[in-house]
Amino acid sequence: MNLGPIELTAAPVPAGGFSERAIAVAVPVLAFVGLGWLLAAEHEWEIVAILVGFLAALLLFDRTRAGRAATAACRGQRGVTNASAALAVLALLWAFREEHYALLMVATVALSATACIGLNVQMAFGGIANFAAAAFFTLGAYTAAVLAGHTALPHLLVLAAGGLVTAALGLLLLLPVLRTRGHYVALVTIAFGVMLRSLLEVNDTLGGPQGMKIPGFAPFGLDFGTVSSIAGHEVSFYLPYALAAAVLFALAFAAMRCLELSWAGIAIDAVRTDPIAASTFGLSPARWKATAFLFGNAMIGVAGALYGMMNGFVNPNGAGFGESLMLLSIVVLGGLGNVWGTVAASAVILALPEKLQPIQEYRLLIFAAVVIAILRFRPGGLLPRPLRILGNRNGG
Amino acid sequence: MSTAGKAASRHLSVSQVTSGYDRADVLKGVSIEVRPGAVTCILGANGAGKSTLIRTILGLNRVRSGTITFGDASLSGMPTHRIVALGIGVVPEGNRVLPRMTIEENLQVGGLLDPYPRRVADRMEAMFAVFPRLKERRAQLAGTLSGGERSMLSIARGLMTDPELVVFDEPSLGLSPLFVSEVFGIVRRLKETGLTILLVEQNVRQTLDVADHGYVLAQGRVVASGETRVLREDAELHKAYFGVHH
Amino acid sequence: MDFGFLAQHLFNGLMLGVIYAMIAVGFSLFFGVLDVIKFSHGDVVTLGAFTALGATALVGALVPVPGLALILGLLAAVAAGMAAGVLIGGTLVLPLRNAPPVNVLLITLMAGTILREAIRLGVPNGGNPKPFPALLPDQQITAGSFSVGVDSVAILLAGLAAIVATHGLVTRTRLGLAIRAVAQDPEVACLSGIDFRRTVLGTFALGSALAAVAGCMLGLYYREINFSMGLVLGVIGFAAAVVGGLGSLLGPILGGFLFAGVQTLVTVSVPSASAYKDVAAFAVVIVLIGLFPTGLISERSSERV
Amino acid sequence: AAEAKDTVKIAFIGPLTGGNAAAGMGGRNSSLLALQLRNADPSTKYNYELAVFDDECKPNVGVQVATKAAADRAITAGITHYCSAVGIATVDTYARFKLPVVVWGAILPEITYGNEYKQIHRVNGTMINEGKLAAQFLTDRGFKTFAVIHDTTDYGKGQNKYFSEFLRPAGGEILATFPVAPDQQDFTAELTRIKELKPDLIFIGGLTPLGVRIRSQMERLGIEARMAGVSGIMTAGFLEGAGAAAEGTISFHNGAPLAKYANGQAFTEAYGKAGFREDPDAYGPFAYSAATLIMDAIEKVGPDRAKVTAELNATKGHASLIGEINFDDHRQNIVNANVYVAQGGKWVYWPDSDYAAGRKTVSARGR
Amino acid sequence: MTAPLLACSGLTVRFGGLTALDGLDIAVDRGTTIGLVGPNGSGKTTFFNVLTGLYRPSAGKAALAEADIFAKSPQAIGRAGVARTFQRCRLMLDQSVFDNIALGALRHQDLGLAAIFRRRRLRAEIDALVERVRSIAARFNPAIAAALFEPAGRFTMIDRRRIEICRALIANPRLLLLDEPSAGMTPEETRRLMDDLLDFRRESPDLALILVEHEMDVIRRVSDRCVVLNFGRKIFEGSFEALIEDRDVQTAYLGSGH
Ligand SMILES: Nc1ncnc2c1ncn2[C@@H]1O[C@H](COP(=O)(O)OP(=O)(O)OP(=O)(O)O)[C@@H](O)[C@H]1O
Ligand SMILES: Nc1ncnc2c1ncn2[C@@H]1O[C@H](COP(=O)(O)OP(=O)(O)OP(=O)(O)O)[C@@H](O)[C@H]1O
Ligand SMILES: CC(C)C[C@H](N)C(=O)O
Ligand SMILES: [Mg+2]
Ligand SMILES: [Mg+2]
Repeated sequence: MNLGPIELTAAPVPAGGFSERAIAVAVPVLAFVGLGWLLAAEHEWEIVAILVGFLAALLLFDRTRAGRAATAACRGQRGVTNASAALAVLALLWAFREEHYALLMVATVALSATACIGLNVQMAFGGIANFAAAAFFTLGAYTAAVLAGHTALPHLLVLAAGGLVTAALGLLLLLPVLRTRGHYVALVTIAFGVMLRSLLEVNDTLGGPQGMKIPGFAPFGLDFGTVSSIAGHEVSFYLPYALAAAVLFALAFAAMRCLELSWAGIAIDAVRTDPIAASTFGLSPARWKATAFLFGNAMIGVAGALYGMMNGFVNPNGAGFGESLMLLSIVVLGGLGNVWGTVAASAVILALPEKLQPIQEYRLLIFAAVVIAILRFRPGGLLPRPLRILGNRNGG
Repeated sequence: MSTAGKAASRHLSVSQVTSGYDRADVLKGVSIEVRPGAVTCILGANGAGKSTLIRTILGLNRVRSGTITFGDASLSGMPTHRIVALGIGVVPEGNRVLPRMTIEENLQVGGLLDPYPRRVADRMEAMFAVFPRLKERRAQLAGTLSGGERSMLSIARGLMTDPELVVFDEPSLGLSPLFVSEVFGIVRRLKETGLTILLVEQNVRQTLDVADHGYVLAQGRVVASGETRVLREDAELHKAYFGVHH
Repeated sequence: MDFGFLAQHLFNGLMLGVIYAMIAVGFSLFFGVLDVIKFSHGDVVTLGAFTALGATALVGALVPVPGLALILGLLAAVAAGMAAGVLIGGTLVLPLRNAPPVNVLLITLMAGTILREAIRLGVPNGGNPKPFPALLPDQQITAGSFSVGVDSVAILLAGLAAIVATHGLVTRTRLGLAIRAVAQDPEVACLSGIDFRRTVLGTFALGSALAAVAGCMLGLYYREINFSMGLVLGVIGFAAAVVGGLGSLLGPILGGFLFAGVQTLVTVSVPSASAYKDVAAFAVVIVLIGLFPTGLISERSSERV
Repeated sequence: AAEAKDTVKIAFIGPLTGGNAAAGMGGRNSSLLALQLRNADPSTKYNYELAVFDDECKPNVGVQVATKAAADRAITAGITHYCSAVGIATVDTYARFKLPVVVWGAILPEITYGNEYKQIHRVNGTMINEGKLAAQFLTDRGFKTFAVIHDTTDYGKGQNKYFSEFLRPAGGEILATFPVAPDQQDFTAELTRIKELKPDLIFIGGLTPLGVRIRSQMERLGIEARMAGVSGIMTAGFLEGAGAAAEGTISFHNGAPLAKYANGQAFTEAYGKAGFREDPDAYGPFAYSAATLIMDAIEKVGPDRAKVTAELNATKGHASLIGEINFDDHRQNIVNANVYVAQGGKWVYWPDSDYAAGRKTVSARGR
Repeated sequence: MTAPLLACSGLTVRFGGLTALDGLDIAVDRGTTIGLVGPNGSGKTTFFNVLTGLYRPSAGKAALAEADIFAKSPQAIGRAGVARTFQRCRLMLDQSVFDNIALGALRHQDLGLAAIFRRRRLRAEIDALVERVRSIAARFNPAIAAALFEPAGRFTMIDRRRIEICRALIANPRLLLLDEPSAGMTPEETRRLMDDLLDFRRESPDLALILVEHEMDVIRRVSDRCVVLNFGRKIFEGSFEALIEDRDVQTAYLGSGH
């Protein structure tokens, strides 16, 4: 689905030996097999096994020569890697085609990951700590509730509107956000999140605490809620949602890479790391910070809109500070600016607590402990942000 | 200016030290001797490893192999704050100051090791005498100082305790000719009061004039060393500094 | 509204302000020394409160001397707070020194979760609110419609004292100098003979001790504590610290009182809108940051090119 | 013999972590007890197994676990939700997957009355019962003027809505209403205002934490007025938390005290024997009854969702721990709420209390 | 004779009580190099900072090609063709050398958001720039050119300064401001730097260059005309030969050394 990134590689993809390509195919496949297993896992020991295996893999990848070579191979073969990842996801979805719950989780992971791409653009590129991500995510859902529920707007446009409205509301924060930085920005967004949440809850125009119902996603008149079989195979109605979510993720991913691997990408990084130097070389810090912030918000909003339509309802709880922190945790745990890290982290942060259901009231405790363990052992998050390589590493 | 009555007595000796940064080694088996009461200089092209050597001595970079001793104390593995507490004053590379503190506070931090506020105050006055500019600006935030003013401040801060050994890493960086000679003046005076001095400088001629002894680093190795009289004529030195020709 | 009630509201506001300020000062200290957000701070407040509760219960059972219970309770709370601060600082924050600051935020957030859940599961029926013993004489001073407990006054004064003491410690002593030096350039600090680790952990201990004391004050004042009380307090404390300005300790103190002021004002002026008090308070925060981008008491700019 | 029986799975969903965990665990333990007792009985057709899920009292999490439970073919029915917010968010899911569920604690009317889903049943009453009784009872006791503090969740808002609705006709007057955040710590501002207004009684629409804080802070401000609250505060937690100050607080709860039930005594003993760490809490008996109701249905028609649904729909005069269960046309059990008063560190059924007997008084005219 | 490229008159900058720049008049013609010297804290860097719009002057005027500078924002000034290096290095240390140098060239690129999706065009632009960057870097230090895609943080102070110079040159500015480029270099390194600068000078004859230096040999070799500041005031303007003879300059700046 995201063959886009093949053209994305700003430089002609170095041919690379067969072995390199083989690795680039194998790595994502293995990763997603792991993810699939995690989702299907029933027993505690499986979960533990997966986590351990996952961390072991990480170790191998950056502590051993072979591992580093593999990483390099995947980088060099971006196109192949993405393609193989795409196919792996499709295979995964097909394997789970009748598993309502697994598909719901896949879709949830994909949509959170999409939102977190937006968050990445804001935090890792723009350097704007957004502590209201869930609030914006929920805004997208509310937009969907209003538009899909009370207008005849085609649903694809509803998604777009979700992004637009969210970005537009982001404008409210722009002035204070642009005037300051660091913890002061963090506070502005925190304040906004808390404000929005209690506003939605206290004030009944948008359903108050009970929130609003949202009709299912029905692009081109195909109501996902009613899908029960594809090509003669019985499937869960969550399958189309999961597919849509995956596609959305792919698009967001492509957009983010386009941004990163472009002049604009350099501009945004420059403005983050040194606004003064950037401005003496003709870049307007305000413009580029705003770009990153709105770009990110739009992604968050679209993801929120689809999530709302999938769940069929939205209410203020979703906008809570805790939820925002969870999205933030995904980005941080995955490693600021690394999309694959984000995907892995979404799986951990979203699937793990759920998988810990058997230990009931001790879940949160264990979950927190695991996250701490991961961070202690990889302070920078699961995967570091790769150095931007514009152009061709080894000479013209 | 230093109130150190007693003459320095302790040797600083670095032997077969390798160290570096996250990736490769920078120093590959460096050995130097810093004699008490003498001025020892370290010369070398940019990237040769001079600052890395200084940082390693001060415990800012880990010693990967080899030993460093000051008197009878072994410095390898000792935390930086304990090393300097042995009586080492430091003027680090790149005129570093504490930007959100005033000049006065910067100097107080330099004097933190000294339990007697009176002595700190006296020494501060002594510094002001050498760098009147600092005195005019005692309440200015160090972050807003000019490049040269920063250098002055960082030198002054390094001399706020009365050390037995003073380590300079390019103290004259960004100083106007007038103050460059002033810095070498300081080094001379410190030497006269019997202190030991380890000096890294790019200002070769003046350095060779004050120093008794010198080492030339290249690619993390000592390629030449000896009395400065001898060193002046050394080919390696000329390679490193004035290009091969001439 | 008659003067008595005005006084009453004023007192309530002050009380709230002091508690916020104590928590905010902690945040400010952590920024001051390492520039990190320590999100477990609110839960250290809770920890302090519950430790005091346990200790007083224990003492009360063994040697029923009221004054003693109070003192030992406080000491226990402070000890627990410091321990938590040092532990979190040493094992979670320092190792992440070279990682982006948000990573520290996440790891401390999780540490807070562990504290919270541990209290909920460790204390019998920890999910329920717990009564906090009235350890101070609780006769009321009443003047017309104005009435405060003697204990409230004592608590208020204690809080102010704690804040003033901390402020003195940080501005008047070498410790303060060391903290700021470490914050601005750890290497230069070490080269001046400052023990980086000790300074950082010391600061964490100090801030956390304040939080623990705040916890006890909460218990004594409200006579009720519960395992999740730290959450909201944490956020508010952070907000107060930042909006006040991280440059000096006065900022967070100011911020604390400001926050309390706004909340009280909204409730008093429009009862039916009291649900909007958080909306109002945080709206004010956003506006203030818009007007004073680096806090109410902003630092002198040391930016220079 | 037991091993011959095949196993039937029943889901329990409630808050096991976070602020409402106490109630959630009480409910879980009670349902667990019901299954254990049933499994111990050799005469049953099936062996029952409880699949426990934590909804964290968060709607989106609730929908996730609801889907998980409902999508699991092995699960025949569910004992679901204590939190209204979650209960209302999940009804569509259960309907879509045709999983019959019995709500055990969420009291928002819309959960049953707001839809036509055959799968949704509820053994506990709704806010309407509580609000109506509260208005009646309090005005009868001579309380004329009220101040209301309620949290802004749908629980608090609903409680406020129904109470005020029934209060007006009953002739009471509300002097002021304070909506507050459920996690608010400090109420001195609100209470000082209330002190000025001098109402006869302060009515709380919220949960235990809210109730405890307000009660304690009323003491602190020396407020004379009485306090009454909805079932959200009728917990052991409130009594423990408010300590001595709890004395005389009135609460309305759609269930009778265990002692009043035929088998209440037995339940209490069995619960004690089972050795759970947490007490059953106010809604435990409902969870227990929901479990027995479901198991009876399964015993009768077998572990088939559709059949069980039909069977549950038709429930009339079904004997259970909480007395007869009768579902109306919206599968809502008809229960009438009762009045309780905190007396000597216990929640005492009003008719049995010293207050009713006149030994103590809670009339409008002070203490 | 056209008007000078840069014309400043009465330029004054105050920081609170302190006057860092005091009624400075300077005119710089196209194709000339000014050597700007002066004691520490005499206002040289401050002069650069006002010219690039980072500080607002308390008084005075400055025109770039007859256009008022102070009406513009820093970024506008940058786009108008003023490029500089900083006395204290300002690089993106965790970004690649190429990204750092490319920053200088961004003002010539299409920064519209639509452009990020035109991958083919973008690729062509990038390849072209990579080549330019490589050739410029190679001139100052082949080692840098060989490591264009290493993070800038891997290089020593000196190489970092070289990277900054490349960043300023690739912007091909009309007015170039260099702040103590040779500080910390060995005589040999300094000599090579000067050669490179002179080469570049020859290739772009219209470039106006202001060079701040404490290294007199550099000033002698590179500058057509010298200006000496003291306490923000211009105390000398003229040829290098005249400069070293000048009494005030000797007492204020050179000292007995020369
Ligand atoms: N922070 C760092 N990370 C990685 N490598 C570094 C770092 N700092 C210096 N190096 C490498 O170490 C080597 C020696 O650097 P060092 O600063 O010691 O040289 P130097 O002799 O002090 O040069 P200069 O005269 O410029 O100060 C250089 O090749 C440099 O690339
Ligand atoms: N932002 C500021 N706030 C206060 N004083 C400042 C600021 N910037 C510069 N100054 C002062 O203005 C004077 C001129 O500074 P400037 O950096 O221009 O000197 P300089 O000529 O570059 O000196 P050097 O040769 O040491 O770099 C200095 O005394 C400095 O302390
Ligand atoms: C508010 C909830 C936590 C509890 C209450 N039983 C409800 O119906 O929602
Ligand atoms: Mg060096
Ligand atoms: Mg300068």
